[in-house]
Amino acid sequence: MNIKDVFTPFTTWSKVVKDPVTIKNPIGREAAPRYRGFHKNDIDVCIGCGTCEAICENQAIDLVPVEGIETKSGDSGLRPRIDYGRCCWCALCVDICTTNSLNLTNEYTWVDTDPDAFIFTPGVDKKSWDTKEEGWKKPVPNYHFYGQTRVPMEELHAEERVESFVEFVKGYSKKQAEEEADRCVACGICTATCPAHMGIPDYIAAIRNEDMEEGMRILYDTNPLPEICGRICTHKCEDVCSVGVNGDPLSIRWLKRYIADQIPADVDKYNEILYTKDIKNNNKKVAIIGTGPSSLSSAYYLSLLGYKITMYEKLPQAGGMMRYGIPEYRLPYDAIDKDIDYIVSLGVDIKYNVTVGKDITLEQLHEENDAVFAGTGLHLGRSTRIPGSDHENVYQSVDLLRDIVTGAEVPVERKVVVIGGGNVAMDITRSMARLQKAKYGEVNIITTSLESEDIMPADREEVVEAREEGCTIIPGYGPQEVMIENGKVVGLRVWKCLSIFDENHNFNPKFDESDERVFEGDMVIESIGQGMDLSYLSEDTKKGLEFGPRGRVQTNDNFQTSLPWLFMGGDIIQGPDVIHGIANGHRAAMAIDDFLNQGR
Amino acid sequence: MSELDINDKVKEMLEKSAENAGSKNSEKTFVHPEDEEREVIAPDGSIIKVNPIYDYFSGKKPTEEKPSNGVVEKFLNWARSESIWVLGFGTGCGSIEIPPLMTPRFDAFRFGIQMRPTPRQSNAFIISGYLSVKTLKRVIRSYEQMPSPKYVLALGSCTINGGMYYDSYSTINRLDKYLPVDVYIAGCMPRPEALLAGFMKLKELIKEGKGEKANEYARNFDEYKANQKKIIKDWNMPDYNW
Amino acid sequence: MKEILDRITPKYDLQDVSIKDDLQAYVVVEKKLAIDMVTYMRDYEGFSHFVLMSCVDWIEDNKLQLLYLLNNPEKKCVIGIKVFIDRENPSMQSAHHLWKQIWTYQRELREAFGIDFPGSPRIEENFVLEGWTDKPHMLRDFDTNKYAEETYFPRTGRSTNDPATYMRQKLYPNQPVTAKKNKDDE
Amino acid sequence: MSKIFDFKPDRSKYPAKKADGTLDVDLRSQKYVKLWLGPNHPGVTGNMAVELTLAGDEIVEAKTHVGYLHRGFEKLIERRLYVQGFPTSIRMCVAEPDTNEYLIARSTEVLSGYDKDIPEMAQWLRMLSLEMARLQGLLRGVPGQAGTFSLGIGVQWGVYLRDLILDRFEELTGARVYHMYIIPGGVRGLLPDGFKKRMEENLKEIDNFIIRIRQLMFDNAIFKKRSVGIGVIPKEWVDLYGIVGTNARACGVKRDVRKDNPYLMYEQLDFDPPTATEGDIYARSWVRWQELIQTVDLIRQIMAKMPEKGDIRAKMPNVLHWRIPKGETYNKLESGRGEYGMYYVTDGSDKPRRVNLRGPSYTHAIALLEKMLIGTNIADVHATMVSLQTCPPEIER
Repeated sequence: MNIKDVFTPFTTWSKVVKDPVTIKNPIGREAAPRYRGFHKNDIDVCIGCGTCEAICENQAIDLVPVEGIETKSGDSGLRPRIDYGRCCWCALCVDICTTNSLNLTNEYTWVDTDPDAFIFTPGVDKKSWDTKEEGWKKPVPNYHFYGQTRVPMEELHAEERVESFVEFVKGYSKKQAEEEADRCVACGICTATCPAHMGIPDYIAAIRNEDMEEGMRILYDTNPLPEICGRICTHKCEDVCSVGVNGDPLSIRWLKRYIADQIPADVDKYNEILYTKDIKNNNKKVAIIGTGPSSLSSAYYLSLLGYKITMYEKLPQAGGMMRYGIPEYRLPYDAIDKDIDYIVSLGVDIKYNVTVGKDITLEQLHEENDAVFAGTGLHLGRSTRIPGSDHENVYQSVDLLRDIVTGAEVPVERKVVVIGGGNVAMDITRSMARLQKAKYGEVNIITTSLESEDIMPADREEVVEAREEGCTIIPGYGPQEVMIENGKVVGLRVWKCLSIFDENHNFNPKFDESDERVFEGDMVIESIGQGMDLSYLSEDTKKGLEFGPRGRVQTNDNFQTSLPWLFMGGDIIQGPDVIHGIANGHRAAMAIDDFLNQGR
Repeated sequence: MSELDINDKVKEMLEKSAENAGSKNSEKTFVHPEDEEREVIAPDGSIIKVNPIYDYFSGKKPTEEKPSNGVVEKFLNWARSESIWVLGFGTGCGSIEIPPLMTPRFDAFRFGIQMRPTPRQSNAFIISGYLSVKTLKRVIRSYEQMPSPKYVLALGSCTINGGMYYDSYSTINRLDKYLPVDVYIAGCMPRPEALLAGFMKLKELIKEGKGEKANEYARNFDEYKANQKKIIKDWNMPDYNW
Repeated sequence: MKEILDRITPKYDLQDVSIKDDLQAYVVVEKKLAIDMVTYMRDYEGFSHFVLMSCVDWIEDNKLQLLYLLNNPEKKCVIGIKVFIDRENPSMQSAHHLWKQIWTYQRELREAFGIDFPGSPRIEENFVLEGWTDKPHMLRDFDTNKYAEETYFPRTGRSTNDPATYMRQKLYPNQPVTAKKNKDDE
Repeated sequence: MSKIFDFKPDRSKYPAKKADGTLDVDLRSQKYVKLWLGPNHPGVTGNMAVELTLAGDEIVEAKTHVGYLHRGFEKLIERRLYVQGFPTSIRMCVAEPDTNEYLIARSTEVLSGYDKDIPEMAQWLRMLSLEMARLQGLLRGVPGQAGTFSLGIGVQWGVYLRDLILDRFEELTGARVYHMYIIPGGVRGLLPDGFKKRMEENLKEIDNFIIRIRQLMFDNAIFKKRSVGIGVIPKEWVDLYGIVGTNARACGVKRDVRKDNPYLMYEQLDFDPPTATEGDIYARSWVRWQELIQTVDLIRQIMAKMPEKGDIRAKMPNVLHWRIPKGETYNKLESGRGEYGMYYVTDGSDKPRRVNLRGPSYTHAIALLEKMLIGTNIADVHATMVSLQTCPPEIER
């Protein structure tokens, strides 16, 4: 220690002449652009999926109904309400937000005398910082709390798959399925959109937990045809998947298929897993017309309740449209058999090659049984009724598809034109492509539809895959005439379609006559929709029924017609698709049970 | 009495209190042996009964103080609002923002705010976040030792509804159950700027004559005490620490 | 690390030896040999820096796992010596004579897990809690959320909705429910 | 300068010891006084009480009381998902919160096997954030030592400069104190535009401060008088008491986790932990002051060496269902106060089984402090406590 040590500290006095560092007006000073301040939420973008609530470690977020936000498919109608008596401003809720609607602003001053005031619904309760732009947003790039991209499904290559009717989708492996299931945020928005209201997050959780048997039980709660649905469902759930808002939606359909595929095709095993080994018979009988999805579904749920079920099938095998309308490459027969065999094992009796109305009347069924369910589906093709459409080389897609399955001879020409833009049109297009490939070694099909590319009703992947297989798809043209030369079909004349519906939303297509094209073809296949065949209803029965628009039988919410013993469901009432049929069948089964147990 | 006798007596009493302490501990009464009611010998040899917890403090309940008349009260309120002396007791993590507040950058001194080392000189208490039960006991003692009128600022989520420690066995959830709070400031933790805004709000309240929480404490004293005693199991202190 | 383990494994009849990477290993030793082994590791193997003493409650096995974590400043490696003791009236030999800070850990474990270390100084004193009357707070069967809710008056008036359930109530309240089948019905 | 007043009590006579070796201090004998320092404490970040038994001005016994900031983190983290752990954990030490974030992230990554996947950019940003945290801790801590001797001016400067670093933190991480920046899998943001330039400006200011603080503290007669030869830690105590970090380095034991068990990218940085031999308060302050210089240098090195762009987070499982197989690990880093470690046990569920934090203060502030205080005066208690860089929240968690 020396004298220097006494004087050196005084050098700090040099600071006296420096400018002060004090901030003149610190209150309300702008925070950094990335600052994590108070919440704001774009409630029009938010879908109320509740992932913010799930990730909040402080239980600061509640989901509450908000006035003016309607609960609808894809939107729960709930919005997050945040308790600032809990929040720690970690912004995990922002980072996981599926819609990117929840953000933090860089506002940070909130002083109040009332402790109960610190609870608010961002976006609904107006706050001064709602208009602020700066603040914490989800970091970029490659910063995700759940997988953004779908695990790709392995498929046969286009050249390979067009060779045969072998199923080309390979299905997920265990690792792939678990990786895909891991992407689920378990919000449950999809459940409301699914016509059968399947417990989607629950069975996806079962995949994560590697508990396939539990997954199977969850599937069978609402859907007795998982193998079928896992392949050909129209997966409306995936359209509303919250993971899909920013990223690929979850492959819910493939995951369902994965669960069903893991259980071997063994009815004893099924019975063991689903606890259906011995069901008590309740001595009541129900007849079911048809063996399509709605019929099978109602048969299954009625069997569980102990009813004796007899099913009547016009064709030699069960499955209805699923077997006779959907090509094998999409839905192989062993998958159909697997689901149906289990339902049959519950004691369901299927009478094949019996046409109700011809071999047995509906009235007879009524007398022999306590109730009747009819799920007869749409098996009649609709015609375009354009000039030339009555030619023998103009076919209906349903008929051809059925013939392919039954093994009847199918006419295959070198050049084929298909009219229609739905999934059935794609099915026949791709089936014909396979037949052409087998017969001529090349594919030459033109498919045209009234709807333009963006509003084609067919699934996107169907269109893409059809093109991969060599089919030409030219949407947006309306057929005008089947051109016939020398008694032979030579092509289809079409006009460019400008609009399909008029301002009253009625079907009234408008064409641009100057844009005319001719699609060459030796045969034309019409696939513009199907009609129902209700010929099994006798005149007396028809009198007792009410009919709605387009010849549909009117039923109540439980698919009961005005004849209380007759229930109807499936494509003839709703749809057309498999999952609606399953949902109808389930609902009708419960209604039949209620109806028959009213006296109880 | 000779010195020897006194020593003997002391020894005897010590043994006795040690026995008591042993038996008391097993029943979990939480009173430290030194705080127990006992007899002591005065320098002159006489024996005095003492109860350290109650003898050294006033156990008297606090009373409401009526405001003065009109202009006088207004003047007093102005004076109070411009001299907020904060007790330097950082109870939780929010106190890390108090040094920046008090140093040149945010310089709270220019607003009449300063820290004091003892409750006897302070009139504002910053509860800077979570309060464990152990600290709450000290906070209550400190708060009660502050002269009226006194104000409480509560920082952060923790004081409002438990914050991120809502499920902790050790921290309280709602400060307003145990102490009357004037101003809440949201944040985890609030920035110094937000803290200053809170002080401005407090000044406003005082000027309007609404800074009457000390009277509220006196008015609802029994209720507050009941809540405090419910969670502070080892209540080895007087009921009011004045 | 490996050679050290090879040397001591037969000596102390170690079970369940796991090497994480070359610098970290965990071994399980019998209760009666534990303190002996810790002393040996300190005096002969150079593990002179005592890092941590911890406890894990394996309630499903009805065991408490004590951990002595030692660091070798020369070889820069860490060894965790694990001891399993009974969960009922847990007790362990005190190691306070080995390092000066161990009595603090033992005092904390006494309070947090209720483990007794006979002979450890100030073992009965409170460590972090004051006036605690419930069961030791770090045990798995002490439910802190329940305790907090019962004790600290959480603010009322909050309620939340599960999106799936709420949408069900709103959009399809009459959805049929299959009679839930389970094993018991079989 | 000779000592004006030299008090050397005869230790053989008092305080007497009982048969079991504990002190026989009878408060009622009127020879001793009991004094509680704390729990509100001006010198330490956080509340802690020291119960002193005094003979005159001399301390004959000291007992540390902690628990005033106890929140039961280790219990709370057991109730939270892996990704939810880091916002909770950082509150364990307010003085240098980033260390906790890193340990939680690192532990979960090691146990789930993702530790090799962390992008390089994220590693550099983690290191930057840790070094900035060390810097802001030192800016408070170094002049804080002077503060205990009532040299308040240093504290005023230090807190201002720390605030500048907090501004940079705010830009980078979105918060001033609780940054919540290091997340399992990576970090939560790239450097904002112009960050390096603004940081460099602040570092220049800090360079100036470092010189000033030397003049204020280390060339100061008062500071020397109050710190040289006081609060001495002998070298032998280092292992005996488990002393780590600057406290160990100040008595000549060169231990630094960054050097001994390098983590992140520290191997690519050029530095040598400063040491001293005396082991008193002055030496500890001196080591810390040199560390301040070194940290500024490290931040400059990091900013120069880090890549401009890159991924900030590895591809991890969905955080809502993230499960980690059964396992245990101990990870450590060098915080401003020394070896800071975390013992992390998982049991295969989606929540950790046990998380145990090893804060340096656990040994420094209890066993060591109680020993060091004996024989000193009341006025030296604060200085000793601060010189050990006591941080009570990490003791009680």
